[in-house]
Amino acid sequence: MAKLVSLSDGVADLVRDGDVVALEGFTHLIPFAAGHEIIRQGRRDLTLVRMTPDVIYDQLIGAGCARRLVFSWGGNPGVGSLHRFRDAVQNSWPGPLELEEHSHAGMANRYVAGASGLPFAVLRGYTGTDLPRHTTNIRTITCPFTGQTLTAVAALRPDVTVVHAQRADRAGNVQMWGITGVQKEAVLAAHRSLVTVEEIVDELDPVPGQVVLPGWAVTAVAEVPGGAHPSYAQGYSVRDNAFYIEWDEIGRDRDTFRTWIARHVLKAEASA
Amino acid sequence: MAKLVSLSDGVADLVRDGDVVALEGFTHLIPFAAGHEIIRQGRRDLTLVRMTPDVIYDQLIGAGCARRLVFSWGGNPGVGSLHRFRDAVQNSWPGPLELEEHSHAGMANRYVAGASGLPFAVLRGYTGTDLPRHTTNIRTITCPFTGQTLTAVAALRPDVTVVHAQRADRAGNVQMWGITGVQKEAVLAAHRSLVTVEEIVDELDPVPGQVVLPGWAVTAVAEVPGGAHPSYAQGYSVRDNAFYIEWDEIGRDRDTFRTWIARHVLKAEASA
Amino acid sequence: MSADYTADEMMTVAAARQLRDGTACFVGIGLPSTAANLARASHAPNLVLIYESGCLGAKPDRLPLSIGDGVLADTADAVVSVPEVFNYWLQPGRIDVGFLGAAQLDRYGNLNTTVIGGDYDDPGVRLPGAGGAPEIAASCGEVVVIVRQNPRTFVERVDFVTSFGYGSGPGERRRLGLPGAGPRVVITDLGVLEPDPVTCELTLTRLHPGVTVEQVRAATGWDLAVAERLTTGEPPTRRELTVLRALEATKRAAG
Amino acid sequence: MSADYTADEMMTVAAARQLRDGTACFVGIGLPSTAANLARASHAPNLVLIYESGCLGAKPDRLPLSIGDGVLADTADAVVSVPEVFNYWLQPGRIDVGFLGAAQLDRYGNLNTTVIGGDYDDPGVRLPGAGGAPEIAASCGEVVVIVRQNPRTFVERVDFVTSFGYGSGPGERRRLGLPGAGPRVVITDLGVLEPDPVTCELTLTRLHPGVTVEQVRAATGWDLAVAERLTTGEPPTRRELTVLRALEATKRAAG
Repeated sequence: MAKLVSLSDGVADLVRDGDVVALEGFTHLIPFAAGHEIIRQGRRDLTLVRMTPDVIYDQLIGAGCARRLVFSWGGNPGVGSLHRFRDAVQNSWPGPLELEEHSHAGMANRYVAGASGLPFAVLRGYTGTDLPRHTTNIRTITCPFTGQTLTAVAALRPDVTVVHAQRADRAGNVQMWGITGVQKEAVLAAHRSLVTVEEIVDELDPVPGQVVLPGWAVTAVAEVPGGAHPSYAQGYSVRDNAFYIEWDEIGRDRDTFRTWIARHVLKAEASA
Repeated sequence: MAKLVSLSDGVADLVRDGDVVALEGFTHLIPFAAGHEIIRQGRRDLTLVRMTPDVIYDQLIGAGCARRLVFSWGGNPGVGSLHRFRDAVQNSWPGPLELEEHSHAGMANRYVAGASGLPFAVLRGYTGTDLPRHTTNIRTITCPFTGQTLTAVAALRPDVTVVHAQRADRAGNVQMWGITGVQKEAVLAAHRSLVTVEEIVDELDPVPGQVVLPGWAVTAVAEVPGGAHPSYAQGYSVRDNAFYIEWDEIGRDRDTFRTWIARHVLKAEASA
Repeated sequence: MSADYTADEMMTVAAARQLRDGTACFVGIGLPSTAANLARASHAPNLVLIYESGCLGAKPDRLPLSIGDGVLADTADAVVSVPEVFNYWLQPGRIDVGFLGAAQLDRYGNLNTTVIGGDYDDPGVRLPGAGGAPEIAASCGEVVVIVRQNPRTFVERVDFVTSFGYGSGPGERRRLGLPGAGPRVVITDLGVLEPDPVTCELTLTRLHPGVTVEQVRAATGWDLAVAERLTTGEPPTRRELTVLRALEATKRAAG
Repeated sequence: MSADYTADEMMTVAAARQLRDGTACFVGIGLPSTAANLARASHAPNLVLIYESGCLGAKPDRLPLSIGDGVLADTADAVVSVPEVFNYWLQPGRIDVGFLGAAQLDRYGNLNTTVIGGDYDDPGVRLPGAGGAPEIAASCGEVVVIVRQNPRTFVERVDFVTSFGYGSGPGERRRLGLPGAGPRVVITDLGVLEPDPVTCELTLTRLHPGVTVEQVRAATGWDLAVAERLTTGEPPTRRELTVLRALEATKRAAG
């Protein structure tokens, strides 16, 4: 059964310097509060993994938590570019950021392989593109039945995956619904997992479209209402679109960024 | 969009002599009525595919529809053996039945590969067993990253898959819930598909645990209330367990079997 | 043997006792399902039952009639697809215990549920086949086998290896790269067999009350080894029998 | 150019017109999403919109703010996992049209959304990256590209092939085993380009009203071929503009 923890204890216990960390979410249910706690606790040298690194990854990168990024699309969803991400790649600020870059199909299958206990996954992907030139984690494989050449990608096994969900019960069973992206696979692929939830309830009433992660497959659960803000938690909150637009300005300038992090992250208390 | 058809038209159009046919279901939502229609229409030389061939496959085999069976577990679920299946394998009655035999994990992954447009799937499976000696559809494959040896199974691509579901709407969107087994994969792996449903409704109200197959991914839908009997359709009917027990007696004897088929299948009308 | 309970009841109770509370158990239908549900209804209320139909954490209040019984879906923590239960849950080694039956079992715990007698293409008896068993036997942390003991079932070498136990002896599982530890214990209607830690050969380690070593040897198709420290098990408690009989009654009621 | 509509509106309307009713379309966010929703709200009410967030058959009544907007899940026929949308729906070739934008596009319809200038490890401009595009470009029946035309964007050869068009010319897609036909049409703010049936080179086939060939050539970084039968497109209809502006207003309202 998953342990019920505070956000600060959960991050302290489960996210360590140098870890491979996936904070997943597909514009819905982004674990912003957990990302802020990682910044507050000053984690360093992380390999950040995510299909769609967005504003929270921009913040983690700008705050100097990351050494490496494994991803398939890095942007401010619906708005534009991530300026801290760009500044790290183009100007090594606040430090160099190594990249390992994939397509969505490749990343999704890498999580699937990790969740399945397999060392690799097979797909039709990357063909004709320049992506395979820049990583050894994309190779070819021959079908033993037809002789066809396909693409193989190495499994992803994060040290820890962090996701946000709508609810959990007291046994740590986690329930999420709406767009649930690759979160199940990311949790199952990881050695440890931390799930922040909008609320902990006595009973998880079934909801259409739900994905349930049994408590025995999750390491820890923290109740963090609003933990997805400025993204949204379907049934609980709506996207704060103004913030995403505002972030384009905040993230553009190093000093503005530092001031924002100091005020809104470092000086804030963990919400749970 | 799926066509709405009668069961007899659906089977006449989509199931042809010599086809590879999967009637899937995992003790829940077994397409019995469609199987009976296949018997009534006198289909021959079918390669029947299913993870868990049960009473309806016993009936199809005993009625002489099948030339070959691709499967992983053939039994009367919760009761015992299938006597028509046994008689075909042991005594070639009413004709010889070729077998291709797998494990559940292997069959499930063969459907996944078919649904994914891949020629094969990779799993940890069959290792140390005698199963790979009897088919060429199980081979080994080497991980291009780690050098580990794993198992590869060939994709399944039925000519037609038949499943039963609770509901469809008039555009042919199909909704099923409860234990949904491998039905989505079996439909998506097939070149054609026929879905029988308990009812066709104007609007598919969302249901917890639902799997929805969009109408444009389904060939035809037929309304066949009770089409899963003696299995069950969660929310519509319960399993007729007495019939499964009774089948042990009916199926045991060739004449009893023929009499039962003549009375309950051949002389019955298609229910829709 | 006491008149208070049957040999099958003793077997089911002994099997249930093998399941520790809080572990996750992959359950086949029939005897394994009965024993696992008995465990959950008695000493192991937090036993996580996993059925290959995709039901994770099923908590049936009656014995399911099949691995796809609606009561499993209704009471499960999560219902997932069949590919998912094998790929995401069984294959990576998340399940502690695989609970299997068999039509034939041999000296090294290999299991046969495929064909008996003749050869594969022209078998004496055609059995249902593999189902989930090969990968359950390979990938669960350990395997518990429950099977009635007689010389036709307990054979020197199975006619067909459906599920791998220890092959022909020590080291084979490791050589094949099988992640799980293999059959830890075999529960029969006569007693309990465990693999010898050195030879991997199934060895009689416990007798059910009232059963003799000679009876067990007579019911075994190979020259059965007997542990130096052979013990005798506890008979079913009143409570175990009450719970088991209540469970069995739910199944008869549904018939 | 008429004062009645902007060049971007003309581009979006022209792109929407490329989508046939009843087909399934894999939609990226931004211009593709706007054009696809315009098509669905006007001439193609049965257009099936597929978003990489797992929403199949989304029917939003406002422009989604991102590919993971809740309105997509709320109105979809089915919401599936991200691995499923790529593996079960895109990869097998079930989607008729892939609708993509790009930061750079070349003579042979190859698309770049990764890096511009410098080299990969020390780029001039770091772009968001591939997302779903490489496999959308490979596996959809055909690809429609929507992109504003200027010499920095329309280049002889992309700095990085994120999504494969026709490579260096005819036959390459087949040699690589790519199942889809590739970019069928490129819609810009100036006109329409289509691959030459023989050379696969993108060729100007249609001008938007009021645009000249010289303007388009000046906005293209290679020596642009012009079709013998160059046509001029129809301006947006009153209804197209009304629907488009109403859609855009929903997005501003949400901002």
